[in-house]
This record gives sequence, C-alpha cells and structure tokens, in this order.
Amino acid sequence: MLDFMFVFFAAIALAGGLVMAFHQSIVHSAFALVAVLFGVAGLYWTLGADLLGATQILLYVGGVTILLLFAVMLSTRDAGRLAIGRYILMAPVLGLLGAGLLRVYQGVIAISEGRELTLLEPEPTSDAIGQLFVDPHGFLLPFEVLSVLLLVVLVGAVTVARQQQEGTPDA
Amino acid sequence: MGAIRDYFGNISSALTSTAKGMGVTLRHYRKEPPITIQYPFERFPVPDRYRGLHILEQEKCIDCKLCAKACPVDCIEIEAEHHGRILEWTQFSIDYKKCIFCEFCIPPCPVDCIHMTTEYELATEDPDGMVEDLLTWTGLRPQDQRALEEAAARKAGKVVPDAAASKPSAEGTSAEDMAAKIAAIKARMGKKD
Amino acid sequence: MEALIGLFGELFGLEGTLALSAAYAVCIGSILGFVTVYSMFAIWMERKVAAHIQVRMGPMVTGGWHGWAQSVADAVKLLFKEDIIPTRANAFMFWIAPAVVFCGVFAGLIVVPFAVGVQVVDLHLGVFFIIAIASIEVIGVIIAGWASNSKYSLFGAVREAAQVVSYEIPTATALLVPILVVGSFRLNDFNTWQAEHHWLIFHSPWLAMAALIFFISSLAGCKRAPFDLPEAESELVSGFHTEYSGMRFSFFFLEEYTSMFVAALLTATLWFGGFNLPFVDSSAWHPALAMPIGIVVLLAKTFFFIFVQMWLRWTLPRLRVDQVMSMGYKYLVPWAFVALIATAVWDYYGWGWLPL
Amino acid sequence: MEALEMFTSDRNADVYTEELKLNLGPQHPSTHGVLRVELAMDGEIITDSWCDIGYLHRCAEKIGENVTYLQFTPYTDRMDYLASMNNNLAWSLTVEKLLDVEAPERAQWIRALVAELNRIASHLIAFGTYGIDLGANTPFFYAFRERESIMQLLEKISGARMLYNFIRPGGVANDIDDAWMDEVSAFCDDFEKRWVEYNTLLTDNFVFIQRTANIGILTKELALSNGCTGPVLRASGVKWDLRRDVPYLEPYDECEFDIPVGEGTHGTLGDCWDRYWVRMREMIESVRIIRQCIEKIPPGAHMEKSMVKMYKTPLKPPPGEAYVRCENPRGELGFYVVSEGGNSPIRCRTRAPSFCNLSVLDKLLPGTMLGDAVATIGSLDIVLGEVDR
Repeated sequence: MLDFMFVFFAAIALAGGLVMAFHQSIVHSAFALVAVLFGVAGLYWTLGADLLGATQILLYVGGVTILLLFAVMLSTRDAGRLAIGRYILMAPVLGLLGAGLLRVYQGVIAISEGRELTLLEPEPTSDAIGQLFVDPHGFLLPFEVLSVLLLVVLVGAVTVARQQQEGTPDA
Repeated sequence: MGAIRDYFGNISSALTSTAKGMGVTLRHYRKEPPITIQYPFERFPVPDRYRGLHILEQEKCIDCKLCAKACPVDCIEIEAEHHGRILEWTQFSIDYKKCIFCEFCIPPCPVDCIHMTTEYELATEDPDGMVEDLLTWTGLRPQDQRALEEAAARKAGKVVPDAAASKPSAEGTSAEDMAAKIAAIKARMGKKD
Repeated sequence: MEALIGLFGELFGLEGTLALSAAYAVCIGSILGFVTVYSMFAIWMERKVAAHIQVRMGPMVTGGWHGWAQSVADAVKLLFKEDIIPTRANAFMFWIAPAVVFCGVFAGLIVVPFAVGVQVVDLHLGVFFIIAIASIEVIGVIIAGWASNSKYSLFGAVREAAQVVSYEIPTATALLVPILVVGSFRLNDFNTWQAEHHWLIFHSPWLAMAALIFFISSLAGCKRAPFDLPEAESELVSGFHTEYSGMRFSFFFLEEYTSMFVAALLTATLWFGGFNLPFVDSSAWHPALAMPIGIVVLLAKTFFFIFVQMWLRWTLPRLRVDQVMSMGYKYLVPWAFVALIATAVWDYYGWGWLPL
Repeated sequence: MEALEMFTSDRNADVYTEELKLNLGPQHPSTHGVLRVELAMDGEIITDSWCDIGYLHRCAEKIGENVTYLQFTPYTDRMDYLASMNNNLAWSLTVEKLLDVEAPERAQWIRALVAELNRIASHLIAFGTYGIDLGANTPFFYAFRERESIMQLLEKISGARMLYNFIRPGGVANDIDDAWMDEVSAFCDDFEKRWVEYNTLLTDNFVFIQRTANIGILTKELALSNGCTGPVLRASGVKWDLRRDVPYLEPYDECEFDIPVGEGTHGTLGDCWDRYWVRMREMIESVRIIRQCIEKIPPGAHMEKSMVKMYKTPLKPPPGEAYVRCENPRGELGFYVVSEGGNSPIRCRTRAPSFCNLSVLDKLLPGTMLGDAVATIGSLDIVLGEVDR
C-alpha cells in the first residue's frame, strides 16, 4: 500500500513539475507548483515524516503558493506569458547541472545497492519534534533565534510599507 | 489612552450588540408565527374595494365608449353595430397586457354597466389570452333578431308573426351567474341599483 | 478501520493491501454518502432556520412534511442541469476547481472520531491534519475565480484567499490552546481526556475565550456570514462561483456545508466533550451501546453549533474587506496568543476555576 | 477616507496594480433596479465611477403631455412606485393649482394620513433593502411584515396594493371610515414596538455601524449644490422639510412633528449612518402625524363636488402654468405643468428627488471600497422608476 502511495505521490510531483516547467502560462505554472508541493508533502508522509508533510501542506500549499498566485495574478499582463526562447542560452548550463545531478543520483544508487529497502510504518514524530523544540539541549535556542528573526522581518516589512505610504503623493 | 479605550470598547460593543441582535432573531425564531401563507392553498382575504378583473353587464351597455375614452392606456376596444336601440355586438375587449387597473373606466359609465371584481389572478402562459372579451354573446341574440325582424316587418307594413316569441327570456345559467356576481359586487361597493 | 479490515478478511478472505484498499473504499464511500446526505439536510435546515427567523415558513410542499425533500429535489435538478462552461473560461481549470475545493474539506473528515471506534484513521496528527488539508480548498477557490474569466469571480477568489489565509492563524492558534492542555493532536485523546476530567470549555476562562475565537475565525474559514465576503451577494453577485451552475455549483455548496460541519465538529470535540455525555461516564459501557449514543451525542452537539452559525448568519450584516482583515489581525490573533500563553501559565500553576 | 486613499497605488511608480473596470449593474443585486455604475477599481478601492441611467426610461413626462390631466394620475403611481400616494398627491395638487380649486378639508386630512402611511412603507423598504445591501437579510423581512400591514390598510381604501391611484385631483377616491382608522392606530401601536426591535437588530449593531459610519460623507455644501433633498439633505444637517417650511396640506400646519436631521452620532455628519438614521426617525414622526390625523380628522366630503364631472369630460384648466412640490419620502417631488386650455398639458415636467440625489453618487464613491459603494447607493435610497421616469 505504502509503496503504491509513494509512486502515486511521486507521479503527482513529477507531472506537476513538468507542467510547471514547460507550460506557457505563468498562472498555470503556479497552479502546477501546488501539485508539486502537494506531491512532495505526500512523499514526506509515506516516508514517515507526517508532521513535516502536514506542515508542508499547511504552509506551502495553503500559504506560500497563494501569495505567489497573488503576485502572479495581480502583476501586469505582460508577465502572464514567458517566452522560453529567451532562456535558450542557459541550456548548456542547465545541461551541465543536470548531468551533475545524475552523477549524484548514481552515487546514491551505488551506495544503497545491495541493501534491503523497507518502507516502515510511519511512527508519530510530532511528540519528538515538540520535545526537541522546547528542550534546552535540543533546538530551543535556534528556535527562539528564528522566532526573533521572523519578528524582526515582520516589523521591518511593516516599516517599509509605512514608509512607502507616506511617500505617496496626495495621501 | 483613547485608542486603547476604543479597542476594548469595540470588543465589548461588538459582543453585546451581536448578542442583543441574536436575542431578537431568537425570539422571532421561537415565538413569532409566520406571516406568509401557502399561496395556492390559502389566500389573503381580498378587500371589498379591490380593483381586479372587469365584468360587464352587456344588457345594460349602450356602446357609448366613455370607458374607452377614459382609459389612460387605451386598453378597451368596443365594437358594436347599432340597430336603433338594439346592439349587434362584435367586441368589448380589455387588453390585460395594457390595463393598469386604475378604475377610471368605472365612474364615467352612464348606465353603470362595467365593474371591477376582486379577481386578481391574471397570470397566464399565453400572452394572447390576456386580451379578454367581456361579452357574454356576440352578434344578435335570437330575441333581438326577432325584434329586429319584427321592426322591419312593421316598417314594411306586414303583420307581426308572433308576439310572445319576441319576449326576452332569461336563458343560460351564465347570465344568471353573472347577475348574481354583479349584485354581489354592487353590495360590496356600496352602490345602489 | 481495523475492524473493517478484519471483517473483510473473515468474509471474503481478503488480505493485506487488498483488504486495506477495500476497507478504504468502503470508508470513503460511507463518508461521501454521509456528506451528501448531511449537506442536503443542512441546506434544508438552513432554509428552515432562515425562514423561521424571518417569520416565514420556508419550503413546505416538496415531500410532504415541512418540505423535507426540497434539497433532494434541488440536488436532482442540479444534477440534470446543463453544464455550462463560459466560452472564454479556462475549461480545464474551470472543470477541476470544484473537485479541488471539495477534496480539501472532505479529506478532513477521515480523522474524525464519531464515536468509540467509528473513525477511519486514528491519526495522531488529527487536528493538525484537518487544518492542513482544509487549506487546499483555498487553492480550488482561486482556480475557480481565475478560470471563470469573470471580474466578480476574480474579486471573490482574491478576497477568499486573503481572508482564509489570514484566518488560519487565529484558527490554528486557538486550536493550540486545548491541544496544550491535553497534550496531543489526536482527536480521540480529547474525547478520553474530557471523559476523565471535564469539558475543556470549563477548564479555564482562557479556554472559553479560545473556543469563542476559534468559532469566530472558523466562520471566516467557512465563508459564513458575517465573513461571507468571497461570495458577498450584494457586492460580487455570487463571488467566485458566479459562473458556475449545475453539478459544479453544487460542489461548492457541498464544500461550504461540509466545512461548516467540520468547524462545528471541531468545536464540539475539542471544547464540548466530543461524544461524551455531560455528567455521565460512558467509558465503561458496552461498545454496542456506547457507539450509537456517542454518534447521536456528537451529532447533536455539532448540529447545535451549525445552528448557531446559521443563527449568526441571519442576524448580522456583513463586514467590509478591510474590517474582516483588521478584525483578524488586530483582535483575534492577539487574543488567541493571549489565551495560549495564559493557558500555559494557568496550567503550569495548576489553578482551578470552576468547582469541577 | 483619507486613510483609504493612502493605499491606492501611485500611477508613476514602477510597479502598480492594473486598473480594473467593474460594471456594477445594470443587473446587479444591490443597484436597486436597473442602474449601472461603472467603477474603476484599484484592488478593492474605487478610483473613479460613472453612473449610467436610463434603462428604465418610459417617457413618463411625454406621456403626460398626451393624456388628460386625470389620466396622468396613474402614471405618477409608477414613477416612485414605493410612494405612490405621495406622487398622486403632488400631481393632484398641481392640477388643483392649475384649476384654482382646493380639496375639501376632510380630503386634505385623508391625504396627509395616507401619504404618511406610505412614507412609512417607503422608508421601511429603504431600511430593509439597506440591510440586504449590507448582508443582513433578516431586517428586510421584518420590514416587509410591517409594510404588508400598511399595504393591506391602503388596499382596503384604495383597492390596490401598490399603485393606489387614490388621491385624485379634487380630493380622494373613497372616503375612510372609523373602523379603518382604528386599524391604523392599532398598526401605529404595533409599529412603534417593532421599531425598537429594528434598532436592536440593525441601527445599534456594531457591524452595521462599522459599515455605515464615516462612509459616503455628503457635506452640506455638496448636498445643496447638487440639489439633494429629503432625508439625504437632512442627514447632512440642513433642516429643510417642505411639510414644515411650505405646508402644502392643512394637517401639516396643524400637526406637531419634528424634522430629524443628521447629527453625526457615530461618525461624520452626513455619512451613510446619518442618512439611515434620519429615515428611521422620520418613520416615528410619521406615526405621530398619523395619530394626530386620526384624532383631528373633520367630517365632510372627500371629493370636491365640482370636480366629479372630470371622470366623464376631461378637465380643461385655463391657460397658465403651475409648479407644486411635495415632500416625498425621497425628497422634493415637483410637477411643472403648462396648460393652453386643452385636454392635456402642453408641457409636463417632473423634478424627481431620486434623480437629483443620485447625482452625488459619482462624487461620493471615489476613494471608498467596493463594499462601501453598495452601502452608499443603498443609503441614497433611489428608485429607478423615478430616476429614469
């Protein structure tokens, strides 16, 4: 069952990725990104990282892509379609990158060869993650530092937005 | 400080006014009886003075066309041929597509022959059916025919064939029905014959 | 779920993946059936509640008794209605949007415990899963609004996106408060905790406040009045589903009523004792007795909250877009955090509140 | 308002959101008929608006020049179809002025009574539909419940539910009896209780105040320069009511009543809430007038004797002109008629209050949000039958 689910979610992610890369309309690409993120979330889930999967859906599918869609839909009409031709020069670079990635995968496969791969029944991870977050010997400090960073970012965003407002004429 | 007071004031007024409003709606939900009725099965009583579809007392009508003239929307079409005092009726129709039920056709009538009933359902699927002919008969009735023939015969100097047959007779239930209806309308409207 | 798998094994000799698939199919089918029947009932109920509040009678003819079959008749009508896709709409996206919208809310129901053992998956991430999976619905609405190629639809979709994404914060934060007390995401743990102790709504004033905040922000999540801006009838005609008709439109309807159900059910499960009766300890009862009573109790609580949602809808005017936002960010979010922190302190010192 | 303007994007900036043209109407749930408002939107904020009227134009004025004076009475019903009595009244007064006759005393009191009843009915519609515009559906049905009582009362004396054609040149069509007046006073008692309920439900509701206070502020200067009248003008703080200033019926001279004006209770003077609240208080004042009418109504004829013949032979007023204005629920309704001595006027002109009130819409909308546009249109309380005529 789980391996079937793995294939299923991987297919969704892959198909979404292909559509995202090759579709002419940027809005369609954004929607395809949703499929990719959803597929990846499913992969996390099948691999036992259920909290990560749910967070992925909550934050990326339900949050980040919506901001992205906002930006895409509300921007000017010219940005709606991308000319692929303009990026043709980048093809060699991308090709090299792809080859490198293939090599990496080859290495991974070589390492795992001969080992028995078993998909484990997912274990609850939320308790452990929660403990780690509030454990002084775990990730409490990075967690707090990140919170402060996010707070700073938030305040900064508000400040920037306020300054722009004051700058607008006829306010 | 004003801002803080506003902030908490907003919260409290939002909660209290919502609660009060919900109290009103809950009272209606639980206590107030519905004011609507199940229309085709039950109806509101129509007041006596209601201006509904017309009814015509054809025996009385003298084809003076005053009602048609009074009509603001020209919805009344009257056509009749006069044979002395006898009328050969072709048409007395009201186009209910046009009629605005203003009642201006009622007061001008010198013989008080057109009335409005309390009938108000005039919805139809057939627009042509909206032109209603108020006539109970068209052309000449047999007794009128006979009376005319008599008159013609008298004019020509001939003998009258049969006097008894020319008497107008109350015939058909529809005429009786209508008389009853009109009497009822008159009683309602407080008019006297 | 396990019981079902066992049943399939016994009856048909199914094993392993096959039994699992069959059990899933049965579960999903029954939830789908439940959702459909529930939605029809809820729509009928909504019309009746609205009518009685508004001194009317509502549907009275179809089906005989108080027009109970009105929703069935409507559903049949919607099924047979011509499927219209606007000429300049994006056909594929237009086609897929209602399904996406419905999936998100529908998937949330699989973790809900209706009674002891009546649950598809006893996911330990229960509450979190519901919140996460429900956020997919926003994508569907945006697709619908964008693909309809109508300005009203686009307005509705943008409003929906902004509103639902914003209100996810107070919703999730308010949900964290009972989670903090119980110490688990698993919905069943809430039932057992509340059976052992007391209903969480009586735990402390902060939990009551969290319940209120959750209820208000879940209204916004369900696009119910006074937060029904995405489909604000007087402003946007019908919002993001302006161009939809027939079966596709009914999917949006199903979604709205199912999300109402999920919100009401979460309120009932997390704060109001779930399937536990008040003052009665049902944990020792025989499952054959506890199960139907549990289902009835939970549904009764749920429908009470659905009734409150309807009652609010027919009482309040609609807020404006920016007011919805400022309400979310200025009032609900801070107070949700206050409730969270206060609950942590409260529980740390183990203060009591009501003599329970 | 200024706060909102800050959010509108700067056209000269590198990045700005595209302007969106939104057609509010002609078929739209909140335009109260077939009004089309073209809005230029910057996100949710309206940057510009154009009002497009004429979808309901029926040549009412031209028809008035082709039918007799009496025959035009039912046409006036159909202008402001929510306040037919008041329209009939204005037209009848115009014709009477032209003929230089005056309705009998009892007819004048009956006229005032039914006109005030109809004013309540009209304001109830304004109140109910305003609720619907703002998303509260329930007050609408409560308003219709009371309006239904009024309609049944008026139906009893006139024979029609909405287009009464009751007040005619020379008097009123039928006399009223004591039983009917008892019903009216019973209605008044009931209505005052309901009115308190309305306030609980809508007027004092926090969300409602948020949606209407400080929205669509109509300054006194703008209202006067655009010829706004009625509750729209009074809400801006101008105490001008023809019933008090130019009493065109005897009862208005003799009855005691107040003229509610806007006070800016929850925001700025002349905002949507003020307009709404002026209407609400006017209903109570109308109830006061009705009570006094029932008390003081004198006996006598309900129709001028010399005028009865108008049903058979068309009225032929002497050459001349007449202009009469009346305080309708929506403002000053004026009829201007020029006679050359024939059956029908050679010039018939209507000063429609809704039309003048609507003219401020384009000035109120820019800078507000889409939801406010709906609130503003609703608070002006227009009837498209009268705007387009």
